[in-house]
This record gives sequence, structure tokens and C-alpha cells, in this order.
Amino acid sequence: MIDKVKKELDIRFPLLKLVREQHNYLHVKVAKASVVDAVLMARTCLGFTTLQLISTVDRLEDDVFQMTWILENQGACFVLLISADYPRENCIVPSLSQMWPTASTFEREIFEMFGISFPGNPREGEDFLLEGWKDMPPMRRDFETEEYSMRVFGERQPREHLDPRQYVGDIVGEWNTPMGRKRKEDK
Amino acid sequence: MVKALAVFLPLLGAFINAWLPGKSPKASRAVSYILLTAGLAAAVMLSIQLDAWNLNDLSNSVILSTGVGTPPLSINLEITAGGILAAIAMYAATIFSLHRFALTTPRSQPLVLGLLTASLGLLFATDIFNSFVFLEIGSIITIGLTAACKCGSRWEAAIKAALVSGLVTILYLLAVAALYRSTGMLTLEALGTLTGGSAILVTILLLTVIVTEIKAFPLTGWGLDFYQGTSSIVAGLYSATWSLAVLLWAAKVLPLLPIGNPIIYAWIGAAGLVFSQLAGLRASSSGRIMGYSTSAYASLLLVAAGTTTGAFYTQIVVVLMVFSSIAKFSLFMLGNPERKDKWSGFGTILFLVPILLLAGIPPLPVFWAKFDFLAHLASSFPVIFYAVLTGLFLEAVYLFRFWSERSEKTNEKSSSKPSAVAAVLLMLVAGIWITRMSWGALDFSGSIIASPGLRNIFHGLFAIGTLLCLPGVFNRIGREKNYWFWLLISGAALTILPAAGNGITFFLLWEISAFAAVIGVSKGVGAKKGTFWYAVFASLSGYLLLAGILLSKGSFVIAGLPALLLTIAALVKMGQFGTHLWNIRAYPVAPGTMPAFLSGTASKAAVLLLVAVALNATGGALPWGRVLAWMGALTALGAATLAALAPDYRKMLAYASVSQLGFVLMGLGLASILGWTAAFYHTIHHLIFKMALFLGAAGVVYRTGTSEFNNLGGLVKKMPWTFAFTLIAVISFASVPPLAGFGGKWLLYNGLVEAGWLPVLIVGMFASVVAFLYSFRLLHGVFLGQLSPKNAHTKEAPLPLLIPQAILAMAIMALGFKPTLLLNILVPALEAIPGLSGLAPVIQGDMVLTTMGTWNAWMVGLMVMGFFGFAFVFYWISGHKPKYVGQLDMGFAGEMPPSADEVHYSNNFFRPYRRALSFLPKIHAEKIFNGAAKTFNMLGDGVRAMFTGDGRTYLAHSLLFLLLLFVFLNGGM
Amino acid sequence: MLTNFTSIALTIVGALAWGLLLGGISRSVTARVHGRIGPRVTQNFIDIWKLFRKTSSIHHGGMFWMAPMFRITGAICVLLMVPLVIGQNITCNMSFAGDVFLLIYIMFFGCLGMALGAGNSGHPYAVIAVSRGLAQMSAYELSFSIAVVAIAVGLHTFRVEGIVAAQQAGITSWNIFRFPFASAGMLIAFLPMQMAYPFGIVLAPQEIPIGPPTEYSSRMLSFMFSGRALFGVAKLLLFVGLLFGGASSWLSLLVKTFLLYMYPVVVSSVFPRFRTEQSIRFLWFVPTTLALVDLVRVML
Amino acid sequence: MYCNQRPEKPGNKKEFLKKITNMARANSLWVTAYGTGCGAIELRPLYTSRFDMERFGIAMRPTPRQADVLIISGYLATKTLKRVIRVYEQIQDPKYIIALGSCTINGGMYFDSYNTLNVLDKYLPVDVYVMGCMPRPEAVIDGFSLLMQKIKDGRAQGWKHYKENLDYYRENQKKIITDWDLPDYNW
Repeated sequence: MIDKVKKELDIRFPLLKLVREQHNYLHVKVAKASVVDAVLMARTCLGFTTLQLISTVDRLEDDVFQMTWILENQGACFVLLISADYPRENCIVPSLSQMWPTASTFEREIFEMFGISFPGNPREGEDFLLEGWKDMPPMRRDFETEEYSMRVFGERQPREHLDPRQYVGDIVGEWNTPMGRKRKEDK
Repeated sequence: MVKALAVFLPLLGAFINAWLPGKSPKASRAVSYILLTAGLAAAVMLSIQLDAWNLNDLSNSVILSTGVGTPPLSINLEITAGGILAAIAMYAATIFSLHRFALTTPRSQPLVLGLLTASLGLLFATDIFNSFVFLEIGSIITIGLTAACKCGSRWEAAIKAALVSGLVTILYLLAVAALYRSTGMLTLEALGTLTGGSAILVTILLLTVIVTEIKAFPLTGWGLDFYQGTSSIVAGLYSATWSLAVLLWAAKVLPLLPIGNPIIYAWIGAAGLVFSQLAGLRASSSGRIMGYSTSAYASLLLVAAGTTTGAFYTQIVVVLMVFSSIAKFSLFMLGNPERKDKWSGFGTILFLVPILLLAGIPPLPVFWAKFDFLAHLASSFPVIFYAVLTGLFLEAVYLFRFWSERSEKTNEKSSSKPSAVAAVLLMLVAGIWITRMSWGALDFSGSIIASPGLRNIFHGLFAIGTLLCLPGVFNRIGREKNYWFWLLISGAALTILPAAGNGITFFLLWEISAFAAVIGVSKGVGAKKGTFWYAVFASLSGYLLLAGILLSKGSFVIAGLPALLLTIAALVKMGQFGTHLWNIRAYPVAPGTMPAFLSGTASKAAVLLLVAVALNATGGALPWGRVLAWMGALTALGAATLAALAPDYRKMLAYASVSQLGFVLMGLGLASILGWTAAFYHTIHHLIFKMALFLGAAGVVYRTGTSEFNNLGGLVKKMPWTFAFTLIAVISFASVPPLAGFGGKWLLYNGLVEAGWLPVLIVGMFASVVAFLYSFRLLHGVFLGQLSPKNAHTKEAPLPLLIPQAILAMAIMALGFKPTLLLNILVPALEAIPGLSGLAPVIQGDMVLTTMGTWNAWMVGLMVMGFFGFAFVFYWISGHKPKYVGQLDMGFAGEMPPSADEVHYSNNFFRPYRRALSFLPKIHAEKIFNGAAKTFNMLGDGVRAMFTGDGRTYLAHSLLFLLLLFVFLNGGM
Repeated sequence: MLTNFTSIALTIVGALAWGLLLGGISRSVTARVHGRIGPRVTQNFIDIWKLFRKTSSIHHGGMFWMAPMFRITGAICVLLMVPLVIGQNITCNMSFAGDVFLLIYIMFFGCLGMALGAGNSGHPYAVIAVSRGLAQMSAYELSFSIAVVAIAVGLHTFRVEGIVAAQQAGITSWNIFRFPFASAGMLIAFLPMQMAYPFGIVLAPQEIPIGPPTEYSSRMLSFMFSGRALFGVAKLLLFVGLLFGGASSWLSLLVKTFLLYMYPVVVSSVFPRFRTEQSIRFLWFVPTTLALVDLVRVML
Repeated sequence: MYCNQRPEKPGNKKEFLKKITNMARANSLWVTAYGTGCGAIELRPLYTSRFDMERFGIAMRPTPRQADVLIISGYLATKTLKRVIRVYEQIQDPKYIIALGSCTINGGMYFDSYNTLNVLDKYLPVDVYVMGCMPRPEAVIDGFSLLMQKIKDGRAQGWKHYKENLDYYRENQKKIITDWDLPDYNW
């Protein structure tokens, strides 16, 4: 399966970049112009008829949103991830809601959380999780969540702030031993 | 003599018109009108001289000779009393149609007058060759008129008529030659002197000619095509003048033919009637329908010629033919087939009168002729009687379908012309009817319900029921028409109904009430289909009633088949056991308070009929009582289940009505005093609560314009009084003590236990529990639950609807708390009926005792009201004031309901119940009836295949008929 | 007259107390079946008093407001139509005013009132519950009425006193032994009457929160609960009278009603619930067939 | 469609048999079956044979109309707050709120979340806080017993406070619920 998928995609999309592969899993990256073609091809020619998820990663450092469409071929138990990078400013991504009605829901959520617009989605702009949200979309990494919380929910005694990396790192160090043994030792 | 001659004034008119220059149409029209009016006046004077309006004796005649010598050189005419009535009809028809001829084809005026002349000549001719001359003139003018009219298929019609008239001419001339050769005479009487081979020859030839000309069944085809092809105005004139003349001429000739045994006519006629009317079921265009109707009347003529003689024959034939021709003329004038006229408003009724006339519905004169005729047939020729009855019922079916299809609402206003036609028609009809009425066939001694107590109860029921429906008649929704007049007529006829003293009176009042109600129902919006079904079932029960009464020969009803027929008639009227179709079709579409009247009051006529059957046939006990009780129980159960699943308020009430009447039937079937007490109690109770419910429904429909549950709900806030009265009625019919409904059930159950009919009891109890389902559905679907925004501005029902409901609600309370008031009247009256078995319930003060049970309604009522009042007061004074919240303020998982419509549970209400029922096979009464209709239609199609529309086929039919007659008569002699 | 009124008042109060106590006991029993301790047996009194003393409440309209009264009136009327103890005329209350048919039909009074109140609340779940309840009622009333008719016809009286009096010749003359099939049918019909599982589709808290009284609160709810308790006792008395030979003394009345009350409680706590149509079909066929056996026997 | 009448202020009316009534109220606490956050799952053990809250007369009611107690079980999102307000106001007086977990006290681990409010007191009158993340069933029962004690003493007057200071609470609620589409009065 994986060879076939790779071959088919390779022939048509030479800009293909392989991100990761397993025996039942393939993550490829394509140019943003050929995303729709790639997805369409995967759906019609390769049997990836299920859209599992559309995920978005805000890569602030590269100033892009990395969009990933996770498709599944249920017959072959194979998952295909097709990614593309989109610039963060006025980000516009083609909608797949005509192909998968489910996509409409994912796209509404992404619009709400990241402000990415999907022209062609019939339900774009409808409230999904946030009711009456007026601020910057909260999942963008430039959204100052603590500042927002203080401003809106406010007047709370600030608590001791720990650097998560260091904090977690310390604990992970302690927890390095398998749990079961530690418990036995406790006893 | 002069007056008699004046009958022929139109001939003069024809000539003048033909010679007058076509450029002065006004002058020629004026001449025509003057001459026709003069002729009509002469005919009327002559008719008075001959005492023709006394339909009892039509034998007077005047002989008129013209020219010199003897016929055929001169023209000898015998103006009979019957003929002069026909002449008046012809004159009237010509006068009315001349206007339209002048408008459409002014040049055809001479033809019109000529056709009238020919018709009159044929009508009065005494000589066979004279008849030939007039026959030829008439045929040729008909062809000419058809060819001159402005309609697409005129040539086909004209050519077919020409073909047939050619064949007829040949055969007729052969017959004339044969007659002249053997007898040397050409008078009609000479036919009777024929013997031997020439007699057979002349008979065969003339019979073929007559059957072809009058368009009786096997040779109907050309007539159908002719009526369909020609314009309505020509067809109307033709049917009122020429066709009538030919029919009466045939009536004159047929008894004179030397056929030996005239019963052959009757067989031809009876078979033809059934077959042609089967074929008529499928007809759709008004021309063809009239053609089939003509065929029916031609067949009736043959039957009459075969079974009756003398003055009776003349009377029947003249009345049937003259009035049916007038009716057909009116229908053609009103229902213009080219323009596919549809009638509304007054026009609908105008349209209905001729239909009723054709279908032989009382009190129109055709009915009287048919009634006497059928009575005669029933006593002497039973098989022909059934055939004729079947044929007439089929005719009624397609006529009513025709009417219901045409009486759709349209924007077209009925013009003055048809109303003028109909006014004249009505005058004629009313005149004859009143004349006939005065002969005194009616008897209002009330002897069919011997017990004056029961009679008075029924009088009271009908009168009160009608009166309570009347205040609300003007509160109808938008497009519904006035129906109060018909409701009043129907109610009045019902109120007199218990006073009927013989069968014909009962039947007359029954049919008047039924068809007045049909007209009333037809006033509703979208009532087309419902009215049709109602009319069909009303005529079915009417014909069954008629058959039963006629077979009983004198007395109202005798045991055996007549009693069975009458019982079935009552069941159809009640809508029991599969015949509920008309209830559920007609009630939901009937306007305003009409369903209240139908269900509450009119259905009690069936109870009256059953009681009358029981009293007259066996002296008390209904025959087949056990079967009836079972039917009642099963109907009660089935209809209650269907009511629970019904999607429409008025439809549910219709089912409920059928279901509740099932309980009445159970009581009547018991034939014990307890059973009949229960039946009467429940009858009265049904009248009260069902009228209250339907009046409430009328108010709801008046305010909201709909009775579908999906559009209603929550109206209690807007219509609290309607709700209160409906609630009382519902609690009552769910038989919850202390209201009135429980009494009927209690008496019935005691009666059933006394008789040992426990299975019936169980089914009945089950049905009464299922009644809970629809009682709640009814209250919730309309009044409780969420108020839809559509009905947000609804107001309380108008007072004329509320006040009768209030009266009825009070009656329910009174009857519930003090049932002994009614029982004290009922029980003695029923105890006096000898045929009833069993013990009467004992009434001690407020206590009612049977052998096994006790019931003290007053104490129960006091207890319930006492504790209710106590709880109410306690609630009130305990200082707890609940706060009223909006209808959407409810615990809804923290959400706000999006809209009232989305949280109102109405669609598919008793879904689990429907699912639980799913193991039952789905038997739809509708499907059964549709299947029957389909079978009839198939048979009709088979018959219809004969009428190919090809002129040659029709000639072949005539020749084949000739051949068959030859074989048959030759073999027979 | 005065003694009559006293007797009626005492009957109502006593039945209310006994009904609430039985309710508390049943909650305890159910809890023990679950392996819990359960509430106090007086818990229902506490609940009723708390509800009665809540300081605010709401209503949705006239029928909603009156439904608790309908309920309680219906319950009291059924209660008073059944004689309590044999031989004590004073405890017959109003039972002279009607027979078994009247009882069967007057039982609907409270149900109808409650259904109307539920309908007026405008809550879809309440109405769904009512539609289920009515559908189920029409099913169990079939077997119930067949059984009652079989017993009444077999004993040649419709009067409850008469039926009770016919069972006084020792334990074998009880109708449950004389009409075993009809009694079985009736006892199965008793389960849905008491809204016990597997027929508890009306107050199904899992899917249609608490059924008809969804919108009822505070004092109205306390009336509803009182009505239910009274109605429960009335039904117990009726069943004891019809099947178990009535009660010859106060003690036997308490014991018999208690034991009869425990029967649906125990059944209820071990069964899951039917779907509505399953319940209806079961009630159409199983108890009805049982009751019909005795009906046929009586007819022959 | 909705009630738009401002609730009457309860005042301090003299109550008939106040002591007994308070005892009854305390011993018959009916809880609205409504879970707002992760704590809802912690309530389930309370019904079971191990903890058995019915022995205290505590029972669950599926409709707020019949309940006395509303348990805010854990973090409360602004979106949920809207529903909670409606549920709370639909409960008939006297009514009590038990708030579980640190989230309701100060936001807990969601202190800087964009949609979790930090201090519940500003929006609803809480009678008893049970701390922990999440509190164990024993702690919840402890909270209940505290509430029962407060009711017995007549100190559980949060609902009165709410009604008397409705404007203050409404202002706070409307500040964070930006698309306020509730009716103003929900009982």
C-alpha cells in the first residue's frame, strides 16, 4: 500500500516531501497550490474516502499555519496525512466541505480558533464552540491568554509561576524509575 | 282547435326566419320570441284544458286533423296530456336556448325552430308515415345544427348522427313497407293487427329503430359520441326537444308492437341499464355523462314498457322522460363542456338540482315516478327490480362524481342565464311536486315508532340538535359558503322524521335530510372529495332503505331480507364497520357547525331507523342482535384506535363519532331493557358531547383556519372557554365519573353481563379505555402544549359558538349528577315495549340498581366535587401563590427552547402504540372500497370497449342487434 | 353523619401516612437490594414537608395549576370507594355509591388530571411520558378489566363488599385461589399500575426526566406525591379486597397491604425496563391470556 | 414566551415551624443532575453502595424544577455559565450551590484559560466550596454535611443574597457573556 501511495503521489506531485512513514501511515507535504488536487486524487484513486480530521499548527516562527488533512483508507487500514504551509497573514485555505460534509465542521472550528478562512464552506462563520467571541482567535500563538484571562475574569491573586520545562523536567527526573517498583518500595 | 294548432306556431316562425334577411337579426329574434311565447302560452292553456298538471291521469287527449283526406296525405295529431307537458318543456327549453343560439350562430335560428316543430310533430303523430316524416326532419335538422355549431369535433358528431339516421331511415322504411303491405294501413294502431312473419319483421325492424334512436344500451355509442362532440347548447336543445320527442314517441309505439310478450323489453332495458351505467362510471366529460344518463333513462323506458301498462305506464314514462330531459337541458346549459365550466356559489346548487333530479332524489318529481315504478317492480318483478336498483345506484355515483368535480371553487361568477334557467326549472319542479304532494301519499301519524315516549325523545333530540347548530352558522372561515339554509332543511326534515307513519314518508324525509346535508357539506372549502363520498354513501343507504321499504309491501318493514336491508342502511348511515369512510372524509371538510350537526344530530337518524326496524319487524328485539353487537364492539375498538392515531382534529372526532356509535349499536343489539336504556342514554349523551366537541372544533377552525394537530396546540391560553367546554365533553366521553358518560357505559356493561355476552363486554371495555388515548390527544393536540407562534394572535371563539357549548356542557353536568332525571323517562317507556327481554334497572331516589351492580351518581358527584372543592380551597388559602412563567420557561437542560414549534410534541403522537400494533395486518377500509370501485371500473371498461368512437362500429351494433332480435324472436315464436 | 365524616377524614390521613411510610420502606428495600443502606423510612415525610415549605413555585397555566387537585381528588375518591375492614360499617366510607365498574372508571380521574397538567406544562418530555403512560394504561386495563369481570361474574356481584364477603370462608375461598388465572393477570397488571419495572416507562428518569411531573415544583409537587401515595394505598386496598379476601381486622389490613406493596418493589428492583411497545405487547398478550382463561371458565 | 417579571425580594418573612422546616430541608437535599466539568464524573460514586448519599436524604432529580442543590462540578466555561445561570434560576427557593474543585475557587489549573472563569463567587452565590482537584467523594459528602449544618442553622442564604443583589450578579455575568441572549429573568 505504502509504495503504491508514494508512487502515485510522486508521479503527480513532484514537490512532495516525505515527513514520516510507517507501515500503515504516511505523512507527506505538498505545495499549497496542489493540496486540493492531492486530496482529491487520494480520495478518488487511492481509496482514502474518510476524512478523519483537519488539523492546524500555528508555526509562529516560520510565520505559517501548517494545515494537515488526515485521510484514511479504511479498507487498507492506512492513514495518509497531507500537509501544506499557508502564510499567517489573512490566511485563506480552500474548503473541502463539498467533498466531505464533515469538513465543514472542522473548518468552522479552525476558523473560530485560528481565524483561517475557508471560502466555499456553506456554514463558515457560524458559532461553533465560542459564543459571541469578539477577540483575536484564541488558539493563535500570538493571543495572550493570561493577559486575556486577567482582563476578562480578572482580580485574581497571581500565583507562583513555575517554568514548565524546568518544573516538568525535575519531576520527570524523579519519575524515571518504573512506577510499579516505586510503589513496592513505598510499601 | 285553434289553440291546438297554435302549438305549431314555431313552424311559421321557422319559415319567417328563413326568409327574413340575415341582416336584421334583431327582427328575426323578435319574431321568434313572439311566436315561441305565443306557442308556449297556447300549450299551457291546452295543458290546463287537458288537466295535464294532475299527473295522476294523463289520458285526456285532443285529436287534431290538418290537410285533406286521411294520413299519410294529411297530418293527424293526437295531443295527449302527457305530450303537452313535454311540449311545454320543449318550448321553455327553446326559449331559453334561443338567446345563446342568437349569440353564437345567428343563422341557425330557423333550424332551432324547425327542430322544435319536428319534435312536436313526432310527439303528437298518430300515423307511422307521418312519424317517419318528422323523424327525418328532426334527424336532418340535428345534423345541420351540429354542423353549424362552433366546436371542434362537430363533424364527427354530425357524421355519426347522419350514418345512424341513414340506417334508421332504411330500416324504418322497410318496416313501413312491410306494414303497409300486410295491413294496408299506416296508423300506429295498425301495428297491433299484424300477425305471423310480417309481425316479426316489423317488430324487429321497429325495435331496432327505436332502440337506436332512443340510445338504449347496446346501441348507445353514437349518442355518447354525439353528445360529446356537439356543442353544449346544441346538445341541450337536442336533449330537451328532439330526444324527449323520440323517447315519448317510442313510448307510444313500444306497447303497440306485436312482440307477444313485452317482458323482453324489460330484460333488454334492465340488462342495458346495469351495463351502460357500469360503463358510465368511467365517463369524464359532461357530454358523455349525459349520454350515459340518457341511456339509463332509455333503458328505464324499455323496462317500463315491458312491465307496466295503461295509465300507469303513461304516467311513469311521461314524468321520467320530461323531467329528466329538463334536467339534462339545464346541465348542458350550466356545464359547458367546451369551456370546462366549474361552478361555485349559487351555481353549484343550481347545478346540483338537475343532478338530484336525474338521480331521483326526493322530493323532486322523478323520485315519485321512480318510487312508484320500483314499488311496482318490487312486487312483481324482483330480479328486474334489483337490476334497476343497481343501475340507478351506479348512475347516482357517477352523477355525484361529476357534480363534485365540477363544483370546485373558481373565481367565475355564475351568470344570470343559468340562474334563469334554473329558476324556471325550480318553478316547474316545485309546482309538480306540490301537486303531487297534495295527493296524500304521505302519512305523519308517527306509527312506525309506536311508543310516543321514544318518539318524543327523538323529536326533541333532532330539534335541539339542529337549533344548537344554528347560532354558529355565520361564523365560517373565509371561503366557506352559506350553508345554514341546508342545515335548517336537513334539521327540519329530521325533526319530522320520527313522525313518519309509513315507509315512503320515512324515506322522503330521510333523503331530504341526507341530501340537504350533502349540499351543506359541499359548501366547505376543499370539500369536493368529502362531498362525493358522503353523497355516494348517502345514496347507498338511501337505495338500501328504499329497497327494504319497497320489499316490505305496504308495512314499514317486515322481518327477513327487508329488515336486513334497512339495518344495513342504518349501519351505513352510522358509518359502522368499514363504512366509516364517508364520516372521516366528510366531517373534516364540512363547513362551520355542519360536522356538529352531522355527527351529533344527523347520525341519530340511523338509531331511529334501527329502533323502527326493531319495533316493526319483531316488536322490539333487533334481528341479528348478537351480530350487531359484535359489529358495534369491533367498530368501537377499531375506530377508537384509528382516532388515537389520526393527525387531524376533526378527523379524530369523526373516528370518535363512529366509535361511540358502536356502543349505541352494542346496546341496541342487546334487545334487553338494560341494553336499550344504555343505547338511548348513550345516544342522547353522544348528541350532547359530540356537538359540544364539534362546536368547539368549529370555533378553533374559525379562529385558526386549520384543524391539523401539527398546526395547533397551546390554545388554552387563547380560548379558555372553548377549552373548558371541550374538557367537560372529553371527561364525559372518556366515561370518567362524575360526568354523564359513565352512565351509558355502566348500563351497557350491566346489560351485557346480564345477557352473558362477556366477550362483547371485554371488547367494549377495551374500546372505552382506548378512548382515553384519543381524548388526551385531542385536548393536548389542540389546547395544551406549546402555543405555536402562528396562532399567537388567536382570539376566543365567537359567542354564537360558545353559548351552545355552554348549554351542552351544563347538560353534561346535569346528566352526570342526576342521570335519574333521564332514566325516569326512559325506563318506563322501554318497559312498555313488549319485545325487550331482561329486567329493568331499579331506580330508588338517586340510586340505580341492577341485579349485580349499584350506582349512585349523585353521591359520586358530590364526593368528587366536594373533595375537589376542598383541595381547591386548601390550595388557595394556604397562601401559596405560584408564579406564572412563560410557555418556553421550562427545565430544558439549561438551554432555551429554540421555538415553541420545536418543543411541541404533536407529530406521530402515539408512536409506541402504533409500533405495538405493527403485528396487525394493515386492513384499510379505504382499500377495500377502492378495490370495489376498481372492480366496477374494470367491468365498466370492458363494457366501454364496445364504444369505439367509430361510426361503422355503431352501425354494426345496430345490425347485430337486429340479427340477434331476429334469432331470438324467431326462435321464441 | 359526623362519624362518617370523621371516618372519611381519618381514612384519608391514615392512608396518606401509610402510603408515605410504605414509600419510605420501599426506598429502603431497594437500597438494600443495591447493597446500600438507603434513606430513613421516614424520608418521604421529610421530602413532602420540605417540598410543601419551599418558598417559591411556578405554574404554566390553569390546567397545570389544577392538576394536583385532580390527582389528589381522584386518589381520595378511589380510596373512599373501597371498604377498609369487613364488618365495620363505619369504614366502608362511600363504597355504597358504586360498584367495580365505577371504581375502574373513577381511577382514571386522577390520571386524566395529571395528564392534563403535564400537557399544560408544555414540556415535550412530560407529554411523551403521558402518551406512553396512556398507551400502557390502555394495555393493562384490558387484562385488569377482564379479570375483574371474570371475578365479578363468577361471584354474581359487582359490589366490592359483595366480592369481599364472598371470600370469608377461609383462606381457600380467597379469589387468588378460586380464580388463579384472573388473579395472575391482575397481579401482572398491578406492576404497571404501580409504575414498577419492567413497566416503568412513564417516570423514566433516564430519558424523559421524571415524566409527567417534570415541570412541577414545590407545593404542587408535594400534592402530586401525596396523591400518588394515597392512590397507591387505594389500589392496594382494592387488590386486597378483590384477591386476598379483604381485611377482617386493622392488623390484617396493614399486613396484607404491606406484603402486597412489597411485591412490585421487589420485582421492580431486579428488572430492567421494557421499551414502550414491548411493554404494551406484553401486557396485551400475557396477562390478558391468563385472565381470559378464567373468563372462559366463568362463562362455561 | 418567556417570563419577564423581576423576582420579588424574599425579605425576612417569619416562617411557620421554621426549625422543623430547616431540619427537613437539610435532610432532603435534591440535587440537579447537571455536570459542568470534570467533577461530574466524581459525583457518580456517590450514588453507589460504597458512599451511598441517599442515606442522608440526598437524591438526584433530573429536572431543576424539583431540585434544591446545584453542584458546580469543576471548571466552568463561559459558555457553560450561561446554562448554569438558567438552571440555577429555574430551581425554586430555597436553593443552594456547592462548588467543587479549585477551578471554581480561583481558576485552578485553568487560571489563564481564555474561557474558564476564575472566581465563581462573582457570578453565582456559592454556599459551600469543596476544594481539591478533584475532591474525592468523601470530600463531597463532607461538603454536603457542611451545607446541611448551614441549612439547619439558617445560614445557607445564598439564594437570598442572589435575589437581593441580582443587579450586581447580572452585571458580572453580562460582562463575560458577551452574547447575552438569555431572558433577563429565568424563573
